[in-house]
Amino acid sequence: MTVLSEMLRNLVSRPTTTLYPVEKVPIPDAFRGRVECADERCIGCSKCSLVCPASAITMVENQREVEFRGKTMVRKKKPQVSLYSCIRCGLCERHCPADAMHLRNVLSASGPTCEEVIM
Amino acid sequence: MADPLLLAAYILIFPGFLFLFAYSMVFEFLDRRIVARMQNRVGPPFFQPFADIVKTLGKEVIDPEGVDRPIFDAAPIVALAAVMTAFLYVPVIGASPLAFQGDLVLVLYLLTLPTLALMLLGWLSRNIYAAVGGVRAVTMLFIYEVPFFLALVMPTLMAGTWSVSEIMAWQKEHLWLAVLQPIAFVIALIGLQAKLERTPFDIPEAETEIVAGPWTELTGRRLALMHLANQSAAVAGSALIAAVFLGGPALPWASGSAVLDAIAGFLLFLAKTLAILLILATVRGATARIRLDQLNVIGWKYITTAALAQVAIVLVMNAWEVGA
Amino acid sequence: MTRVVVPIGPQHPALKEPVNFRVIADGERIVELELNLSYSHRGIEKAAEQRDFIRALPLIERVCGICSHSHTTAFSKGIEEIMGVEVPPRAQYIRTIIAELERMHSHLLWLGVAAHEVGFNTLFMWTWRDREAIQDTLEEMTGNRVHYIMNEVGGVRLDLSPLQVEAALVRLPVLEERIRAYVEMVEAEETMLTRFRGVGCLSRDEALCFGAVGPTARASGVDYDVRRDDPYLAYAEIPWNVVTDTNGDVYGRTRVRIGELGESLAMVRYCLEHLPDGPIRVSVPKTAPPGEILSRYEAPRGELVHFIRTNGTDRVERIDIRTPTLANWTSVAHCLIGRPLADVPVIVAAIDPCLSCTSRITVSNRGEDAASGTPPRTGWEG
Amino acid sequence: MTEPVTLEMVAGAVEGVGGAERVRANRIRVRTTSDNVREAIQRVNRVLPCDRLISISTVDTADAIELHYHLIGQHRTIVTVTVELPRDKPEIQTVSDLLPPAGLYERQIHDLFGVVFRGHPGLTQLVLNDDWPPDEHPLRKDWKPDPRTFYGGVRQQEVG
Repeated sequence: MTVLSEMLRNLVSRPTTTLYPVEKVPIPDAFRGRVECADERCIGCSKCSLVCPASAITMVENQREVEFRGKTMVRKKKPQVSLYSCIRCGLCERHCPADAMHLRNVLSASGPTCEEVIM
Repeated sequence: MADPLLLAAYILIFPGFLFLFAYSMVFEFLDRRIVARMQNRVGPPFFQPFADIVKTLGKEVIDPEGVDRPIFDAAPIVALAAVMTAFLYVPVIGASPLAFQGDLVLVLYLLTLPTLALMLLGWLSRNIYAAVGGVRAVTMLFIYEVPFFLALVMPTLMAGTWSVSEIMAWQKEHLWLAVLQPIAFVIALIGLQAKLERTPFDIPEAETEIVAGPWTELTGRRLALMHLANQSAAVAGSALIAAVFLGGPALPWASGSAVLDAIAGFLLFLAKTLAILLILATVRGATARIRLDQLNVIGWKYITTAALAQVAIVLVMNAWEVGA
Repeated sequence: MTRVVVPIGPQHPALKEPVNFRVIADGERIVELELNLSYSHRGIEKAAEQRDFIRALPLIERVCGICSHSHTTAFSKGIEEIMGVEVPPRAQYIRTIIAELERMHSHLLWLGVAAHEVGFNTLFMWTWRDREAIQDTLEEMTGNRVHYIMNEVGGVRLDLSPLQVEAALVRLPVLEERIRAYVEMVEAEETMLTRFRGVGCLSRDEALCFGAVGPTARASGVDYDVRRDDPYLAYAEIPWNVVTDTNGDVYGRTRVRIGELGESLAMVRYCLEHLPDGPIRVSVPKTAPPGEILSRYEAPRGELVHFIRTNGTDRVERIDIRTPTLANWTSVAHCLIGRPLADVPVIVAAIDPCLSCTSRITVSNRGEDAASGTPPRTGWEG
Repeated sequence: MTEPVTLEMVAGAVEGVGGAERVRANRIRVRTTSDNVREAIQRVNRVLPCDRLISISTVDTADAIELHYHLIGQHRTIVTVTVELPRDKPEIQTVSDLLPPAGLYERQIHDLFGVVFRGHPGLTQLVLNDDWPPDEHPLRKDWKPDPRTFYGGVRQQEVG
C-alpha cells in the first residue's frame, strides 16, 4: 500500500513546514517587492506615473541636479509611491528611461499605521 | 472498595471523570499530532485541545431562531453524561469496583446515546444542513451498530460472563480474545471508528458537503460539551476494546503488592489504548470519506456477514472445547 | 419523500469561490439544479476598453489567479498577430516554460482540492507540499508566485539567467518521482477510488454536445487540444502528446490531469535544455491596426478564447473573454442530475472550476463616488 | 487532421444565405443576416461536421451589434458565422437547442448587451447582480453609469 508506506515514512521524518518566525523563508533576488526610486538618477519625466496601472505614483516638486546620458540637467519633479495601492507589477521599472525605479526584494506595503505608506 | 469516600474518589477523581477529561484531551492531541506528522505537517501543540475547550466554553451561545432552548441545552449534557457513566464500568487500574453482570450491555448502550443526541441536535436546529446531517447520523447508526454489538458480544460467548471486568479476568488464564477472535477485533475497531464519526465514516459531519452536519448550529458551551463528549467517547470506546480484546489493565502473573499491580495495570491500560489510537489515526489519515449508500452496501454485505461468520466460529470453538 | 431545497450556497466550505447551486433534492438524490454564477464581478472587459495595451496587461492578468499567464499570453499573442509582429524564439520558449509550469502547479492544486473534497486530506497536504517546488521556481524566474506578468506585447519582460535555468532543472527529478508516486496512489487508494469511479459520467458525444473543454472533455475521449490543433508559442517544435482517457468520470479526469503533469514536466525540461539565445522582445508600435482575431489558448482548465477587436488606436475596441470554466458549467449541470447529494462537491471540483474566470463584467461603485459623480472606479483599482 | 476544408465547399453550401471568405489558415467567416443564422449553421454543419460551439463573441460597433458564432469540428477549422443586429432592437432566434452551451452564452449576452434571444428556455439574469436596473446593459458603448441610480451592493444610506 503506497499510501500507508509513505505515511509511516513521514511519521519518522521531520515535517517540511518552515516555522516562520524562527526559520525565515528565503526570498529570491528577482522578487518584486517594495518600489524604490534612485534619487540621483531620476530625471522627473513622470513616465512611471503615466504607466502605473494602479495609479499609485504621483509626482511631487523636487529640484535636483542629475546626470542623464552624459548631460547634467535640473529635474523639477520626483515620483512618490503610495505603497498600499502599488500592485508590484514592475511596469515602472520596465519603462523608466533613466533606470531609476527598482523593485527590491523586500516586502512592500507593510507599515505600522494604516494611513498611506509613502516611499 | 466498600469505603464510600474511596469509592467517591474512584468515581470523581482518578479513574473517573477528571481522569477521563484529561485523558481525552491527551487522546485528541496525540490523534491530531500523529495524523499531522503522517501528512508531513508539524501538528498542534500539546495544550491545543485544552485551549479549544476553554475558548469554546467562553464563547457566546447563539440560539437559532425558533429553537427549543431547554432541549437544545440538555442534549450535549446528556451525551457527555452517558459517556462518563459508561467509562466507570470500564476497567482502568484492574477490575472496576462497580462491575456487575451485564455491564457490557450497559456500556454499549450508553456509548450509543451521543449519536442520538447528535440526531436530536440536528433535527432541532431547524437548519437544512443539520437536518440532513442528523438523518445521516442515525442512518449510519443502523449500519454499523449491528456488527459492532455482535463483535463485542462474542467475547461473552467464549468467556461465559456479561461483565467487562470478568472478561478481562478470564483473559488472564487464556489467550487474548483479539488472538482467539481476530475478526471480531477488526469489526470492533471499524465500529468504533464509525461510532466516533472519523474519516472513512464521517458522513454526518461531511464538511465539504453539508457544512458541519448536526454540529452546524452548535456554538459556545454546547459545542464544547459535545466536542468533549465525542473525545471522551473515543477514550471510553478504546478502553472498552482494550479491556475486552487485549486483556485490559491486568498483568498475567499476580505480582506482590496491590499498589504495584494497580500501577502496572494502569501503564498497560495506557499502552493498549494508545495502540488502538495509533490504528484509528492511521485509518483516519489513509482513507477518504465514503458515501452513505456505499457504506450501506459495505456495512451489510461484508462487515455483518463477517460478524456472523465469527459467531459461527465461536460457537464451534465453544462446542469443541466443551466436548474436549 | 418530500422535495427539499438544499442551497449549496456562495459561502460553502467545499467551494473556494462563490457559486450557488439551488439543489432540489428528493431525499439524498438530486432532482433539479439551478446554477447562479457571477458573485465575483469586476468589470474587466469594460475596464480593458479604457486602457492602452501596456496598462491593460496587468488588468487582464487578474481575470484568474491560478491561470493568469494564460490570459496575458492569449491577449499579447492576439495583439501581436493583429500587428503582424514576429516574436523572437527565445521569448516564445520562455513563455512556453512559464505556461507549462503554471499548468503543473494548477493540476497539482486541483489534485489536492479533489482529494480534500472526498475527505482524503493526506493527499491534499502532500500535493500542496510538492507544488511549492514549482512555486519557488516561478518566483525565482518571474519575481512573483501568482501574477507573473512575464508577458508584454512583443515579447517577454525578464530574461532567464543560466543560474535560474540550473535551479529549475535541479528541482525537476524530485517532482518527477513524486508524480510517479501519485499515479500509483490514485490507483491504489481504494476508498478514494470508490468516490471517484463512476461519478459524474460524461460520454463522448455528451461531452461534445455540451461543449466540455480541456481535461473534462479529454477524459471522455474527445481529443481536442489547442496546443496541437492550432499550435502557438513553441508547441510545434516540442515533442509532446495529448493525454486522453476513455473513463469519462472523475477518475478519468484525475488520470488525464496526472498524465498532463508528466507531459508538462517533460516539456519544461526540453524547453529549459533547448532554450535558444537571442533577444527576448521586439519593439512594438504603440497602436495596433484595425483588425479582429480569435486568440485561442490551452489553459490548465481547458480552451480559453480571447476575441479581440482593435480599431487603430492604442486601445482595444472590444475584448470578449470566454473562459474554460464557463464552457464546462453546462456539462456539470448535466452530470449532477440524479446523483446523490454527497457527490455535488466532487463533480463540481472535477471540472476544476475557476469562478473568478467565469464572471468579470460589472462595474462596482461604492459609497462616496456615487455622490460625487466621478467616473466609476472598478473595485480592482484600489 | 482531416483534409483541409476548401473555401469553395463552404461557400457552395451557404451561397443562398451569405458569403464565405477565408480569414486565416484555418479560419473561415460566413456573413449572414439575423433571421437565417440557424439555416447557415445547419448548412455549414452538413458540409463540414461542426460538433462544438467554441463561443459567441459580441462587438458593439457604432452602428450595429455583431454576433460571432465560432464553431469547430474534427476538421480543426473554425467557422465563424457573423451576424449584425440593429442597435435599437437587437433580436435573434436562439441556437441553444442546436448547440446546448449556447444557453449560458446567450444569457450572458442578454445581460450585457440587451440582445433578446427568441425561444431561449430561461433567459434569466446570469451575470449581473439581482438589483441591477433591468433596462441598463453595461457593455454597450453608449452606456455611462449615472451616479444617481443604484447598481447593487449596499445602499447609500445603509452604509452610514
